Amino acid sequence: MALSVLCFASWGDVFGPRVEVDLPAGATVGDLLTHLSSRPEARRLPTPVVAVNRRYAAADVSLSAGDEIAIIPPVAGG
Amino acid sequence: MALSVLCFASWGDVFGPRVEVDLPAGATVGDLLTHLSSRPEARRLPTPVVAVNRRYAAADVSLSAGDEIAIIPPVAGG
Amino acid sequence: MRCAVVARPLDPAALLAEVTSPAVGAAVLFVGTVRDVNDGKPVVGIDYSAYGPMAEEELARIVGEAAERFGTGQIAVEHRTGTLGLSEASIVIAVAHARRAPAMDAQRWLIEEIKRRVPIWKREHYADGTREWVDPTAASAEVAS
Amino acid sequence: MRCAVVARPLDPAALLAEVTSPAVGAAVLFVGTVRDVNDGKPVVGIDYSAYGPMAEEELARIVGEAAERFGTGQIAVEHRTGTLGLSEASIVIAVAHARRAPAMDAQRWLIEEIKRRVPIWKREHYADGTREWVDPTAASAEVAS
Repeated sequence: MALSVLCFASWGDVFGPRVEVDLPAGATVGDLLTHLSSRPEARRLPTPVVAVNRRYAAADVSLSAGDEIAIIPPVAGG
Repeated sequence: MALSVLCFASWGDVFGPRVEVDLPAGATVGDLLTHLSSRPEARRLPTPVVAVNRRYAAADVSLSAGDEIAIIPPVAGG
Repeated sequence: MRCAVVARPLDPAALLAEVTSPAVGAAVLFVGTVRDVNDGKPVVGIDYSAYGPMAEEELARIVGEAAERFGTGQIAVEHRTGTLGLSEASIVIAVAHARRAPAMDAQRWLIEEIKRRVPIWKREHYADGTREWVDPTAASAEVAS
Repeated sequence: MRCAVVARPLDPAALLAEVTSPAVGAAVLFVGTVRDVNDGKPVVGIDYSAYGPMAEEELARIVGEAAERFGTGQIAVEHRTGTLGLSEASIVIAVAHARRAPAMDAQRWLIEEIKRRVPIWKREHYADGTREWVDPTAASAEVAS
């Protein structure tokens, strides 16, 4: 399953605004985080959460090709 | 001891902006309130506090001729 | 720090600008306005009157206490007197602080102390032509704005 | 209710006017501004960036929740993105309510929820020329404004 993942802030600096990921069908948000965090370039990045279709998603949520998926590092608005 | 007492809001409506009061030397804030509240026209007025020289004064504070004395009905600023 | 009791319309944006500086991270503004109903009765306007000299002195004492209590001198307060129509501002409180929590704490403390202590009174004008001094201590008084 | 993420300077007075009406007795404004120091380091500016579409949707959800929780639809929020200099406003929150206490409660709830949930990030520019993404979850992070 090919996923296109949006990256922001420090994650965007390292991975670019969009990173392509290939995961087995039925992979979850947790699987995606495990996959990306295991990459060497992610070692010094802050732990992110994931948004699916513009809503925060828990680790057990399943991903589908076509979802709008985003890596959300710690937010600092306001 | 002749005192000139400022009155505001509902008390000003009844007594006018300034009421002259004669009390024994050494009279206190409490004596002044007792004196004014005993007047028949004060019967329907809300219970006030007293300011002496532009500060709130407790009942046991002594009054002197020359003090700036004011009757302060319940305040409603803001 | 600045405070005043004035007889002209208030300018909230001016007070906000007055307290802002590069050293602050948050600025908050409180604006009290004339509401069209109080205690269930339709209101068309309010006369605000003050014991002017003491009102300004008491306001200055409150602002000084807030500065010490919340750790900021960036405070400006104006209270208006005279006859106000619906939606007109009777009070503007501006506070700025390096951090947002004490700015908001100071805002709330200031409006509560001002309502409790500053010798200012309001007489509401009702739609039926009657007028009445508002007594927040009266049993029937609604929790006032 | 209205909220937006915008790339232009914010106008606090316009948002205040937007929420005021004859039915309200109190209007409050929160303005977050760029402060000249954070965590002990001199700051000369901040880049704000957003996951735009989600930021606007999450902001709208927060504003809708506040309206229900505090009982007022008189809420306007704007968050700015781009490069801001010292004292420039990054966020303006305006809330009006019939009564003052829920107006101030809503103001505080809104800024805390927005800081916690809206996908917006800031990169501080320091006086020494370095830049750094601010991570409020990092151990060294000061209680931020």
